[in-house]
Amino acid sequence: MSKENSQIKENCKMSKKQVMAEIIRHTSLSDGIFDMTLKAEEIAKEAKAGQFISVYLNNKSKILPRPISICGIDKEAGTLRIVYRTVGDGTKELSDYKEGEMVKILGPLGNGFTQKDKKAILIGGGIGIPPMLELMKQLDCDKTAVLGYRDSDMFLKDEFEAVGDVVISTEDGSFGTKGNVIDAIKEQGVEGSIIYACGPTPMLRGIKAYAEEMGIEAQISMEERMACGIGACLACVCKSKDVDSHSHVHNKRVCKDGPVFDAREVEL
Amino acid sequence: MSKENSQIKENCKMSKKQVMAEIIRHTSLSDGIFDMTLKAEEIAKEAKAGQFISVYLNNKSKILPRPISICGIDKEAGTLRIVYRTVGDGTKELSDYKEGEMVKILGPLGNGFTQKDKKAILIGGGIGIPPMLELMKQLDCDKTAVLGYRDSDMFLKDEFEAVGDVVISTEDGSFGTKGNVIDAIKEQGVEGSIIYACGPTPMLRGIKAYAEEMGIEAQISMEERMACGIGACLACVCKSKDVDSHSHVHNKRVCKDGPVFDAREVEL
Amino acid sequence: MNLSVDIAGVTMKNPVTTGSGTFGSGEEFSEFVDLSKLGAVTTKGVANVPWPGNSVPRVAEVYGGMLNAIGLQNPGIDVFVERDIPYLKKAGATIIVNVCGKSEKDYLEVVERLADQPVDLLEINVSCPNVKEGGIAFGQDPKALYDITKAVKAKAKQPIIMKLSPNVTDITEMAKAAVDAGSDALSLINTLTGMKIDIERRDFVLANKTGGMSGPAIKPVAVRMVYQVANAVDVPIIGMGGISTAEDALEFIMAGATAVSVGTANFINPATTLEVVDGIKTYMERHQINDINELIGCVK
Amino acid sequence: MNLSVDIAGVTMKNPVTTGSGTFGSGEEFSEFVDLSKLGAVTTKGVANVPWPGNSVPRVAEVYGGMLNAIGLQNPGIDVFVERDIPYLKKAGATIIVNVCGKSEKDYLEVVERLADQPVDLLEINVSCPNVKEGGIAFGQDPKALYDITKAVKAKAKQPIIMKLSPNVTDITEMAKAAVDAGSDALSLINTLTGMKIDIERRDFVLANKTGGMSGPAIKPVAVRMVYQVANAVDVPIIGMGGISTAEDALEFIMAGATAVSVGTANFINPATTLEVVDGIKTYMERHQINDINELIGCVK
Ligand SMILES: Cc1cc2nc3c(=O)[nH]c(=O)nc-3n(C[C@H](O)[C@H](O)[C@H](O)COP(=O)(O)OP(=O)(O)OC[C@H]3O[C@@H](n4cnc5c(N)ncnc54)[C@H](O)[C@@H]3O)c2cc1C
Ligand SMILES: Cc1cc2nc3c(=O)[nH]c(=O)nc-3n(C[C@H](O)[C@H](O)[C@H](O)COP(=O)(O)OP(=O)(O)OC[C@H]3O[C@@H](n4cnc5c(N)ncnc54)[C@H](O)[C@@H]3O)c2cc1C
Ligand SMILES: Cc1cc2nc3c(=O)[nH]c(=O)nc-3n(C[C@H](O)[C@H](O)[C@H](O)COP(=O)(O)O)c2cc1C
Ligand SMILES: Cc1cc2nc3c(=O)[nH]c(=O)nc-3n(C[C@H](O)[C@H](O)[C@H](O)COP(=O)(O)O)c2cc1C
Ligand code: FES
Ligand code: FES
Repeated sequence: MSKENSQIKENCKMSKKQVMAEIIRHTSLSDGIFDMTLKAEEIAKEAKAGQFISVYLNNKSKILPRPISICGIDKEAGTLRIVYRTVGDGTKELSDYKEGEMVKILGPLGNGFTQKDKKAILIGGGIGIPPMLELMKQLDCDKTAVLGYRDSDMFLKDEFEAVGDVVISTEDGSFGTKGNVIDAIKEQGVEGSIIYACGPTPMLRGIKAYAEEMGIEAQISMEERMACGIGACLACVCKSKDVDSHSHVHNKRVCKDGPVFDAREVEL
Repeated sequence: MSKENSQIKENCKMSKKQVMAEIIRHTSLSDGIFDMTLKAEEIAKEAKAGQFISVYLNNKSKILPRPISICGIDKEAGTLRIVYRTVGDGTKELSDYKEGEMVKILGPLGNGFTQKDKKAILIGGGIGIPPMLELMKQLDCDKTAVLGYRDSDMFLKDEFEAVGDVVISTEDGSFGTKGNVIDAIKEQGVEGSIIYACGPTPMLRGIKAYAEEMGIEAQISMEERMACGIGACLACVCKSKDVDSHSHVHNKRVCKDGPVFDAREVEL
Repeated sequence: MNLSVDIAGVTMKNPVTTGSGTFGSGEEFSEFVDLSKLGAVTTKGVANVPWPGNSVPRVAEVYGGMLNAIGLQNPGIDVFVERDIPYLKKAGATIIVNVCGKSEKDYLEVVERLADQPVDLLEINVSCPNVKEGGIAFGQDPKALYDITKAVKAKAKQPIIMKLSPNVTDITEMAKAAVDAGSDALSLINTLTGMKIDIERRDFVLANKTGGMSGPAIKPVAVRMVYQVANAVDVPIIGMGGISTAEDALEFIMAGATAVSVGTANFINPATTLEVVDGIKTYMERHQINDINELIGCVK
Repeated sequence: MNLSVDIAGVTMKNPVTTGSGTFGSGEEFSEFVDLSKLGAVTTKGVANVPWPGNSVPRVAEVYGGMLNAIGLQNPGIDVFVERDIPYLKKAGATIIVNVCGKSEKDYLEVVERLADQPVDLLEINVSCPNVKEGGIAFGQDPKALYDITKAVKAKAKQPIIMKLSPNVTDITEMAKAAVDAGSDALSLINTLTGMKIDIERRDFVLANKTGGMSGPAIKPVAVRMVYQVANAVDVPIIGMGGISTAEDALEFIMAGATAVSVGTANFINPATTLEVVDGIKTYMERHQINDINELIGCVK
């Protein structure tokens, strides 16, 4: 993967842009979950599934960008779609922005998933579900999405079902397998030879263990607090097995070396 | 005047409010001069000619209010009108606000003009013209407005003419008397036994001298940098002839003891 | 639910007071805030005689905050005792009088004059960056701070709270000097010295050139210093610097402040103080905390 | 129009460089900024050996700024000399290398290793608040600062710029110590030490508890210190702290800075540096100023 990864990086080179993007569509998908489409041709043109953008707030007291994964790319329309949960003041402010307003974004950022032509399991947990949708659409092979929700409020489920097989877990057991995504995989006999995943750290930890057990590759998308978003400030590191290319100290940068890592590469 | 002044203060007591006011109307009157009408019933109810409001910006990096004089009061409609010039980042931001948006304001602030039943000369210079309009409307006696403009771009002139006599000076001589407001008073033989005025300090200085020469009262509206706007922080002082009531040190507070002062009271 | 806290034997009914100099002696804010509902009113600094303060402009706006160089304009202790104390007393306020001076003698005169007054606590401002003589000189040298504290403590009839300057290398050294000399509590922080230049006029914005920076922008420095001091000395701390919400106040309390002051935020919203009190209550309800004292210094 | 300035004999083609640690070694920003058009690139601090830095979270947002506690993660001087210097050289950049260490020996190793390198200036970071040993200890005590400066100056083949900490009582005392010991220029300010507490988790936001505050919020403190230092010593100053526009940069220049660094603002807009250069040009045109040097320290 590292060869391909560095190739992706090469391709990305000279491709990041900071633009003012118009909010084309902004709706609520579910309680506290928002769906925003942005007009950003230059970024949409370059974007890959699994990459993210930095979203800047209009509130001038909040200077740092919010990293948000790309949930959908429409290269023809020149739009990007993001789906986010309001967790703090920044995302709450974002949720107040109206269609027609402009928002500053930087992207596309990070490496994105490296698509392999192998029977795929796409796993999303909670707000880690949206980043899997574009990959689900793009993968041209046998694929099953395993989506872990809290309860039966299953945002985006329909859209996954429109492009492939979907297996569900809910924490409260109100739909699909009661439990987590690994429970669902086991209970519903999902099989594949590669995993692509995004979700909370405990879930990723479970997936890493599961992939090791099954002896298959798992590409997992990680999160960390960021400042620059482009690999310069060293804020967003995670522990890696190998020495990293930047500082040679086993610290990979989530924003640049990731957010997608081979599960074997990183400590969780 | 000081007895009346303290009576005004008494009346104002318990009447200031901080509210979110809707922008009902927002237009440009002339190059860099904006006209904004705000829905603010509680403030409009109490407001007097010559008072001002503190306008807070939505930009959270700018925490101090902008003091802006009240140019019009419509107690029935519950609206206030302000007219302002864009001079810095704050007023520039304000000028971008759209009708329908909300803006935080505090008011009514300051003492306002003390209306006397005497033949009146109302003098406004530049952006000191708008604060005279409401007084011009309210004064129920013989009155002449003397308005000093830079050039023939004479914003609000019509509105003054609709309620009384108007005499004009322009710096470039393109209309009325070439020169300043005192030149206009002299050239056009304006007479009165009280002056009410608002404008730049050099103009106020001229008026103070003129009023002394003529032996008539002049109420002048002053400006100074403010923080609280309500008399507590002692930011906005001007030098006064008498010891002030607050600190007994010849420093009157523009926001609370003013902005309108008897010209004899203050040093300019 | 208990919101009351104890500062050197004085009970504040809740932990919220006002930043000296941002609230006058309360009167101007009384239309927005019931003064008796505050933990205390901390007054603008008062000296032995009236001070005219600095030339204007005295304030400037900076990113997320402001600079002030009021220069401690005040009516002097005589007017203050005649007018402001009775006013606050009548309003039912717990009273913290902020005392300023240019020399030890100045401070002592004020403190002695307040001895028989119905004042609850004395806050001694040795950290005003905006007056040439005195003030901050006492607040930036541990030896000088020790001496002035000792002298004030010897004369004071009320508990004293030395108010510390953040413009120092090691705030704990200053805190220890004040406490060693008998300070019953500490207030921090006063303003950070700053400057703003008007590039169009090519001149300083403030007549005084420099001013004290306050407001939301300085909060992280203030929280850090409160934390450091709380872990270095054993007296109650009144924390301040950029507090404009209950969340801000709780940060200070968790860092180790027993009470907090709301300063510059009063200029943004004159009802901030009581909104902070309400917000603290809401937080405690939500987290089922019965006594605010449980939160003091809970983050280690 | 002349935009070039002189720092200890090195010509910067314009007065704008980058705040160490906010720009890597330039590569990540090369898609946004032509590095050869900057006055200089100031690199992230480099030590004698690779440093892993602190635990995450390493950054937190604060009002008008941010806290960081990266802890000087860096690849060490070997990788730096092999990879970063050639990269910058090829990009046509004027190079200021920021040097960090935990002991005098660490600093000297790096400085000696750079002796034969095509590096223009050395910026010596003795003011990082985020590493336990060394760093800031040198930057908060004039005697220690004097000694380290003297030692570095004796070994350095390039002019040296001591980078000062704002977390001190008297910045001019520190500046004088550095200049007396031979510092050819000074950089200021590094970050102000701050803290943020997450009141929901009741814990520090940063793994390191405290972090260095940077961004627009700290500008007034930085301008004040640059002004004080410019009026206390006679070497060129690289001013920084919250610069995000040409207007900000001009404030520092008028206060006495010969050059300026753009730090945190690079995270808000990666093209800030060159936009600042353009804005300075526009200002000079509008005011008919032919030489930027006329503006340096013009406000007294
Ligand atoms: C690569 C990446 C992709 C992401 N994709 C999505 C997505 O598609 N949808 C979604 O809802 N969320 C996503 N997140 C999480 C999202 O960035 C945070 O929820 C958001 O930044 C919170 O901002 P706030 O102001 O509401 O919260 P606050 O807690 O007020 O934020 C304070 C600061 O912490 C940072 N922060 C807080 N939580 C996180 C977090 N989990 N990760 C990184 N920084 C954080 C903020 O950016 C801000 O700088 C992603 C995070 C990363 C790193
Ligand atoms: C009592 C009073 C009434 C006023 N009435 C009007 C009016 O009706 N129309 C109008 O256009 N202007 C009026 N002004 C002036 C107006 O307040 C300033 O033009 C405005 O504050 C500038 O803000 P800014 O952000 O655009 O400028 P900046 O220069 O960027 O402002 C920086 C800071 O300085 C303050 N400031 C700047 N100029 C002034 C000034 N002249 N007076 C007070 N504070 C200032 C700002 O409020 C802000 O805090 C009045 C001022 C006062 C004191
Ligand atoms: C306009 C103004 C006047 C002040 N006057 C005094 C004073 O007289 N005595 C004093 O000890 N502190 C004074 N201060 C400092 C405040 O009490 C407080 O310590 C500081 O502003 C930080 O808090 P804040 O950010 O909440 O304002 C003043 C602050 C401001 C803004
Ligand atoms: C993420 C980050 C990392 C930094 N790393 C260093 C460093 O390695 N060496 C150093 O001398 N200063 C470092 N600094 C300080 C900056 O160079 C600069 O002095 C400070 O941030 C103030 O400028 P600013 O407000 O423009 O960011 C760092 C600052 C930030 C925000
Ligand atoms: S956020 Fe700066 S390196 Fe990742
Ligand atoms: S602005 Fe505070 S006293 Fe006038």
